[in-house]
Amino acid sequence: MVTYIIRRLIWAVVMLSIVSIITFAIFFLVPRLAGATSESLAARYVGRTASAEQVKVAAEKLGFNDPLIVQYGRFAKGIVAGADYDYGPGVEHCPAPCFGYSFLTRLPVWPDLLDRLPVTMSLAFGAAVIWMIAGVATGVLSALRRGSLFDRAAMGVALAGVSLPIFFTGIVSLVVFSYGHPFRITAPGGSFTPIEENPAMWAYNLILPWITLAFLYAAGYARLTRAGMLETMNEDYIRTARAKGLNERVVVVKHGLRGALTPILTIFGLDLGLLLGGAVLTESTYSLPGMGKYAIDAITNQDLPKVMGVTLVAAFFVVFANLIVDLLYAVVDPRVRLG
Amino acid sequence: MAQRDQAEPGGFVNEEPLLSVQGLEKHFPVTKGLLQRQVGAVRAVDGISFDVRKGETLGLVGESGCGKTTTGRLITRLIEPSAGKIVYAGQDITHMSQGRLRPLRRDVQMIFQDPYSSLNPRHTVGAIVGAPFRIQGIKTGQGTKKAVQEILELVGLNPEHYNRYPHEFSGGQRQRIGIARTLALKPKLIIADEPVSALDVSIQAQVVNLLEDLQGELDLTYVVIAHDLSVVRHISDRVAVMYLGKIVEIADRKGLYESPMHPYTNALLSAVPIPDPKRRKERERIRLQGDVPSPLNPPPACRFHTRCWKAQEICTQVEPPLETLAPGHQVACHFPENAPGLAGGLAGGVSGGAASTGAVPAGTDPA
Amino acid sequence: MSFLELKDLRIHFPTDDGLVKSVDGLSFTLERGKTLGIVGESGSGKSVTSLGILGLHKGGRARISGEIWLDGEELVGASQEHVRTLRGKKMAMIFQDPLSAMHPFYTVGDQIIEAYRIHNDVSKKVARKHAIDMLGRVGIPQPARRVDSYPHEFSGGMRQRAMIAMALSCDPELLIADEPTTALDVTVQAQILDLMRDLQRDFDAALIVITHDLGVVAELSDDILVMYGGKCVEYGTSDDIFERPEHPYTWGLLGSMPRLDREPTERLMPIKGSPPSLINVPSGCAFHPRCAFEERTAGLAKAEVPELRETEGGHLVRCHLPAERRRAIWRNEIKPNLEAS
Amino acid sequence: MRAEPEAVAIAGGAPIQGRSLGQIAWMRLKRDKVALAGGLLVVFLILVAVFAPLIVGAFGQDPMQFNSDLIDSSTMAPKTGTGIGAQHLFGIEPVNGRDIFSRIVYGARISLLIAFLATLLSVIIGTLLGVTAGYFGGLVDSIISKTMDVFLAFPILVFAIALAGIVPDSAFGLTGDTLRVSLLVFIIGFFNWPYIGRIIRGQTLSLREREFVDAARSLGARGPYIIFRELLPNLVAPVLVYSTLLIPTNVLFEAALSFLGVGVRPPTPTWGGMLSDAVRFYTIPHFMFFPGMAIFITVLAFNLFGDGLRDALDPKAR
Amino acid sequence: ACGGGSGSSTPSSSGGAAAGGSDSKSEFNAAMTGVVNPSDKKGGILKFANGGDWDSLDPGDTYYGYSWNFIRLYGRSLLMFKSAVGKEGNQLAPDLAEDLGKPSDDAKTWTYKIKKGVKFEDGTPVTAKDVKYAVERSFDKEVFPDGYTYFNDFLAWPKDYKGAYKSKDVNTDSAIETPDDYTIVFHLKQPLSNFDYFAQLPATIPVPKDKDTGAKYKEHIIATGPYKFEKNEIGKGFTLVRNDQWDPATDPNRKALPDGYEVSTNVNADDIDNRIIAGDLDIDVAGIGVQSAALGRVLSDPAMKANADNPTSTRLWYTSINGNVPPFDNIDCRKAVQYAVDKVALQTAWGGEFSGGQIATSMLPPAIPGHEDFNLYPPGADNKGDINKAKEALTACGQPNGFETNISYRAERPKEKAAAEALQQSLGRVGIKLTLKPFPQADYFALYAGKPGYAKDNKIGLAMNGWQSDWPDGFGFLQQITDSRVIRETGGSSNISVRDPEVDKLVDKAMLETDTDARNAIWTQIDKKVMEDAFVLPNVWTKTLLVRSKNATNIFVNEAYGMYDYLGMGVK
Ligand SMILES: Nc1ncnc2c1ncn2[C@@H]1O[C@H](COP(=O)(O)OP(=O)(O)OP(=O)(O)O)[C@@H](O)[C@H]1O
Ligand SMILES: Nc1ncnc2c1ncn2[C@@H]1O[C@H](COP(=O)(O)OP(=O)(O)OP(=O)(O)O)[C@@H](O)[C@H]1O
Ligand SMILES: [Mg+2]
Ligand SMILES: [Mg+2]
Repeated sequence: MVTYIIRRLIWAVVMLSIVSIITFAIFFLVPRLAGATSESLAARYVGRTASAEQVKVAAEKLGFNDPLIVQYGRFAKGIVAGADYDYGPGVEHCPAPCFGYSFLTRLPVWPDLLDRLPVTMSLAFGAAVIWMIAGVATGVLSALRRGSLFDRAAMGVALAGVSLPIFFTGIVSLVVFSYGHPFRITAPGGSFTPIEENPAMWAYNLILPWITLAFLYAAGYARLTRAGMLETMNEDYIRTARAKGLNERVVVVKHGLRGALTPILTIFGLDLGLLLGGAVLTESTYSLPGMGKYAIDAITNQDLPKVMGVTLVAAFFVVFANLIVDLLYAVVDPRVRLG
Repeated sequence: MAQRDQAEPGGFVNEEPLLSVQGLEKHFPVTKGLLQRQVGAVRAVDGISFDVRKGETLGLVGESGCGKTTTGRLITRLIEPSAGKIVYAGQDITHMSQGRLRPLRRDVQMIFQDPYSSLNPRHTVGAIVGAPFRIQGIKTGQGTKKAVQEILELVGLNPEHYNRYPHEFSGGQRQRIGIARTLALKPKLIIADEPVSALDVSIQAQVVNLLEDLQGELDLTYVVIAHDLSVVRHISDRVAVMYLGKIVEIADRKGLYESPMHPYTNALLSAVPIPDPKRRKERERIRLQGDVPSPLNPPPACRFHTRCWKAQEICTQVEPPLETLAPGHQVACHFPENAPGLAGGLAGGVSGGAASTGAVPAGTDPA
Repeated sequence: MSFLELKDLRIHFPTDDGLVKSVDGLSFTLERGKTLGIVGESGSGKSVTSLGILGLHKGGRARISGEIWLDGEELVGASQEHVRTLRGKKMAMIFQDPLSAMHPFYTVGDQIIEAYRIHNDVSKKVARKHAIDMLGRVGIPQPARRVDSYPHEFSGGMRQRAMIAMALSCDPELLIADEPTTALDVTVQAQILDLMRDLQRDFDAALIVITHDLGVVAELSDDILVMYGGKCVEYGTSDDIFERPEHPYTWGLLGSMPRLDREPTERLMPIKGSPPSLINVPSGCAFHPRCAFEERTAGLAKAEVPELRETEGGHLVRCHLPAERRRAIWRNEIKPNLEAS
Repeated sequence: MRAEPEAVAIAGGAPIQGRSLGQIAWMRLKRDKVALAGGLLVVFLILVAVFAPLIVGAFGQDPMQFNSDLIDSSTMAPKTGTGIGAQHLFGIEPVNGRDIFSRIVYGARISLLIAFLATLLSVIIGTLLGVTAGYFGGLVDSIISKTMDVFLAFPILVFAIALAGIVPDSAFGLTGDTLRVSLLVFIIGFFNWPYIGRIIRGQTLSLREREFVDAARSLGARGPYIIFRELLPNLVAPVLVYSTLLIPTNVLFEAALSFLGVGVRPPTPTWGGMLSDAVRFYTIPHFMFFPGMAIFITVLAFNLFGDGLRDALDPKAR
Repeated sequence: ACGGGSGSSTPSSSGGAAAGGSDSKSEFNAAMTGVVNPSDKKGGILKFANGGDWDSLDPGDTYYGYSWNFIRLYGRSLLMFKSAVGKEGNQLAPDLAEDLGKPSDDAKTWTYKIKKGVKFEDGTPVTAKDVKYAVERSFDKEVFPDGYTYFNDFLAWPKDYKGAYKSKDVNTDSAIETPDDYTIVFHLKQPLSNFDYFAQLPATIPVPKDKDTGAKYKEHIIATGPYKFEKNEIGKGFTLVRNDQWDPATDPNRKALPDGYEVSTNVNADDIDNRIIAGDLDIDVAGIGVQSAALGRVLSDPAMKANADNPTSTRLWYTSINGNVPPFDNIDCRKAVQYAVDKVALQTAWGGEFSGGQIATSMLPPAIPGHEDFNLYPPGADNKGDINKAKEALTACGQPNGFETNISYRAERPKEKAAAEALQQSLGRVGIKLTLKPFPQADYFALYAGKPGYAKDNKIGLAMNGWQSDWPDGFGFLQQITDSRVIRETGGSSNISVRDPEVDKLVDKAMLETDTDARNAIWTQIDKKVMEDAFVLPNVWTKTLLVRSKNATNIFVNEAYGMYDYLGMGVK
């Protein structure tokens, strides 16, 4: 078990390194293929008003003329060991993990990311709670009443749910429930109140994004749960449970759902991991200052250090979620042996 | 049938065996991680030797997981042996390349256990039975279709079903299709891996009969793998009993069933339920305890010692070699029963064994 | 009245392809302490019957008619809730594949405890003790330790033992074992058969053993019921069935089996064809397309469904051939072949 | 001696009918009204996309044509009375007064084209690598599987946006819509293959254990023969089903990229692009409604059809 | 909303709202000419929101007009624009300085006396050295990339000077002298008659050297104005509270009515509009006016419209016609574009009459001295272009059937996109086929439209562009976009099309001309010359529709910024 975790951790690190190399290569190579030179990249650092000579000096200083591998090495070293940064009056140490400094704001990326994290986390976890409850409950009921009116209605809604683009539902929800309404359900975007500051405001600001996001996922999970339940309810062990004389509720919940929940948990973990890296569309629709919005803004401004940082953090969450899911799997399903 | 008589003790002395297996081993590595590091091995087949003579049927029995299928797959070179030697018709095919093996594959064919998974559900019967021609690049006189239909008829199927899909056939019919496929290339040796165990009793008999008929007609040599001792007894001339990757006893049919020497064979035989209510009270039973140990960690020396009621110190330390104790009868046991000189039939052997060793009485059930 | 009595039980499933008549007019009786063996080919309706007795088809698509009397109570018409309270306590079942029949996520102990506590108002601790006892009784070594194992940590034989322990935990009066040993190796099968025999003696339950292996029924049963195409074709004591079988299908079964206790015959005597579809059951006697003696009924077999008739002393046979002819055929044509050489 | 023809045509009752698996699936699909409706809708949408010029021509509106005279130049909104009507079925866009209906119709082209091609790309890569990994196992499998893991760890959307954003306007010898479409197809298709790859790998792993593969090998068949003749025909069903279900995902993906402004360049109409334009004019509901609905209906249609197809091809239901 | 009060409000005299002025009139454009809701009430919090992110709060590094408007709340530069209605807001007033600058006779040396008693928020007195340091640090464009380079370019810096950080011990007296703590003297390389405009730049807001953290200074700025930072979360927002070290006695320009300000950034722009209309929010700090969605609402509801203003700013949206890209090397082809364009469609694309702007016929916006109304390319009676003239021009150019070229715009800007599409449409009428080329905003000038080599190679004949004057004068407006010498091969330049040596000469002449009127006349001449060359297709002079806050007092438009003046505002 311990060796398994260690091995998985090593693999996670390897995977993140690969992701970072690819990301780095793409973001530092493709612009060059597109015609950017180290000068034009540096120009982004020193602004439009700088003289050509200043640009040259900056390019040299930022190491844009070094081979890619050297640049990557520097970047990686920054993450592991931190980096030194000349902020003008002096040199400052940017402690590990140092994801470099934004082209635009000149501020280290890492604290920025830490700053955005609570927003995305609030969004993701809040929505997750809603969708798990709503999705799984609907799925179970649908499966038990297979073919009933409820089942068909629920599955119809669920199918519609997974077919609606979230940026569409998002805007519509904003128009209907928020923009210029006397009784707006939520402050549409831009506003995030940390939960420790004011839980009521926190929820108020997030309720609409939660519901929109949760609707999409709940729809998917309802379908998943239903399929899973239909399958487990056909398992032999359900027949055994009934043969023991258990009542139907226990059979469904303790035996059926327990069996169906494992794959759902897996997917849940991965979905959550993916979301924690930034709910790009939701956040940009609702202007929530989370990781996803950060990513979009960074991309819009071609702020490469930010893009790198946010990509890596997002990848980290996916990898981490994978790891947790695998470990959890062993807890949930005793048949899984880790070793 | 003619050949069967020859297989009785005393027959065949000089003829070279069609297939000879010597010290064959297959250890499946248990690997881990990206680099496929080996952390252990399943010793599925662990040094077995036997010969198969032309025209005879060799039965291979044993409990689940003892390596029967692996043996069959080794002989047909579907998997690569870890050690040992396979000689077919005088040719060493142990490590022969797949390319050089191709022509030989016409001679050695395999019948599979599961009539549902052994036929590709996306191919028609014609395509399935015709596949050997296509794969081996054989042109037949009147075209493949004709040839296939002839074979279908041979195994008792309607040739008009050429264009049907496997799912339209019953289990027994599917098994016939599988047999038809193996016959397409006019093989000499057929390895049948549990050819009937997935079938209902009534169908089982049809297939058994078919196999026997074909053997007579086409001059085939069989290695029949099965766990059902009755079926094996019915079709085999000689029988090998396997336990955890080893052959513990090999003898002609009569010798094995009437005077088994290995305790395991004895136990197996006595465990078979007899469809005769009167006999159930008369029989002496040997009840083995527990299950077969894992081939990942087989017990040392004699692999059977953990379940054997006759086991003694030596059994845990020295591996008994497979020795010929009677003509055509080889056993790997330190304390064989029914060996020449030791009197008594099956029942006597058992009680005698228990009494004489006095070991592990838990292993027997006097009831 | 008998302890268990089935009267004209029919269990049909409407499906896309048509109505599946899995059980079609099955009647038999069984007394406490007795063992009934049900044999038949795959798909003959054995499992459907057993599940039907436990009321496990209810709430599904099955159409059930007829009567099932258990200890004076009628079950087909009884409420689902009532039947549920009987399950486990009054009647219990052992399934064929113990690995899939046990929940993979709960320990063996938990599953036995659960079964015990539904019907007995006891604390978890007491139930656990009981579970350990039961595991010990079915011959699991170190039951106090193994009670916390998961099913997958057991070997096949142990699993089946645990399954039996679970079924017996509430001391049921009727125990149905559906192919209890089919998934097991011979040596383990022998252990389980012994165990079941011992347990039945101790518990004095009525036992129904379902199998397609004639050897197994011969080992266990007092009476044997041969099923074909959802119907009983022959019923009698073990002796009747093995010594004086009267139905051609039973003969076929006997003739198909290679047997260790007899000399190996040259050829087996299989039944031709394959089992009938339960949607389009052959007209008349369902067995007639496969029956070697069909011509001897003068077309009757094709036209009419034969009645299940008593020949002598509780021996029932469903065949158009007159009893005398059947006995003659057995004596002269079948039996000698079986014992040939 | 000939074997007794025991098994021939004595199954009792009516002989089993000769139906191929495809026929069975089709029969089941025919009974599934909802799936059929989805299928018809899919066909309809494809026809719309293919015959967009004809359809638009029939209504006499050019998707690029400005109708400034219908726009109130102070609010940029369509003048009152120039909304939905016979002239402009779905009304006109604010600012420039382009006909929404014809833009929706043309939008179907881009949407479906990209979704189909991207799906095709994913399916080809995914199937080939999935089969390879599943069939060969061992190190090959390890490498391919881990590659899939790495791919799945990428925040795809972020990546796609970034990539689509930095690729210049003419590259790889392509320009304009051709470049954008190819680029989007590449990005979407390339990042999606592991999903299908995993499924195919899993299916191959289980197929490989089936004895018919051994049977072919024991006849001397080589790797390619087994992959292409034995395995692939059995993978057609899952590939078909997952492609059908991947298409709507890709429609959404393309719409999201266009919505975020990194899709096909304007003024080529795309649904996502129209929707993103509409956000500024949310007070003009129809502007948002039609592209939103177009995406929704398309995705729904493919999902309905895909679900039905999956049920129809499900071997378990057989 | 109020009933229709009549009579226009009287322009208030100066220094923000006249106390106790008559009842404000809630009518359209009332705040353009008068103070709406005048009041002297202190207290309350004003809530601002920004649809985007602030470029920087650092006085040495900010280049947005709204930021300069806002920065006056926490920073005091040498001079400032008066917090006053309309044209008066264009006037400079001393802030940190005691008076406007004293030029030497040759206008190459400018001297300012600094007020005594001005303190930083920590109580340290502000001296001339702090101002000097602030200007020196702003020199470093590596640390402050967003800022302007006026001081870099015009002061007589020592050779190879690299700014306060990299040239720490270099004596910079050649550029800036501080003879005593309260005198600062700027030495210029060339005469500059309007250096006072430089002196109002935020770069002259003093920065204490020992508190300067370079790139990170924006996280904690040491205030000199009436407010200081309480909390500052870059990218999300910040709050300002009263600075108790601010002495009103030193500051006649600021009333400092509210107790503080709450500013959130990166807020959804539509939401900002709705919240302002609903009264939840006071100001869209960027001053860009309402979004399209709210525009319709405001204009169609008389009550709402009465609560709105429609100022023009000194911004011109235009399309550069790149003479380097054939066939635009031929002036007639450029003229064809001028004639063919549908200016109404263009105006609509930019947002219409109210939120887009006034149709521009030349470069200099009306608010800038030197502006003259003229139209060299009359677009037909309905303003939709003169197709015949355009065709004639095409024929003259040798392309009677039109030609193909590309038009670039910033991908993130929907209005630029719409304008490009409108051009595509209207030019299409005479056979000029445009292909749209969106580029990322961040690299638009540096890599694409502003990079002459790229533009030429990729046939970017037309490029969407915009320019706003840094202050209301011809130099601030025209120099950067008409002088061909600012065109650089790399780095990106604002002028990307005007290449006329004559224009360059005129620019030089204007810079040397110390007489204001004569100077303005030269700028007019430049404007005309560029239009004759047809290197620039003016689109619109920006107008924005601003909605007044329901809670704020003293609302008026300051013409220098083209938006509400943030200094005088109070809370009801
Ligand atoms: N490819 C493989 N990799 C690892 N282990 C294997 C492999 N194939 C077989 N084994 C193991 O080798 C042992 C022998 O397997 P084999 O299939 O030969 O048994 P068998 O005698 O045919 O059993 P059964 O009666 O169940 O078919 C088993 O423990 C099995 O798990
Ligand atoms: N729920 C159901 N719906 C439709 N048909 C069913 C259902 N359950 C069983 N059947 C059908 O009823 C018939 C009898 O099934 P049953 O399981 O009783 O056979 P069996 O005798 O137990 O066979 P086996 O030996 O294979 O277990 C089969 O043809 C089966 O397909
Ligand atoms: Mg096997
Ligand atoms: Mg069954």
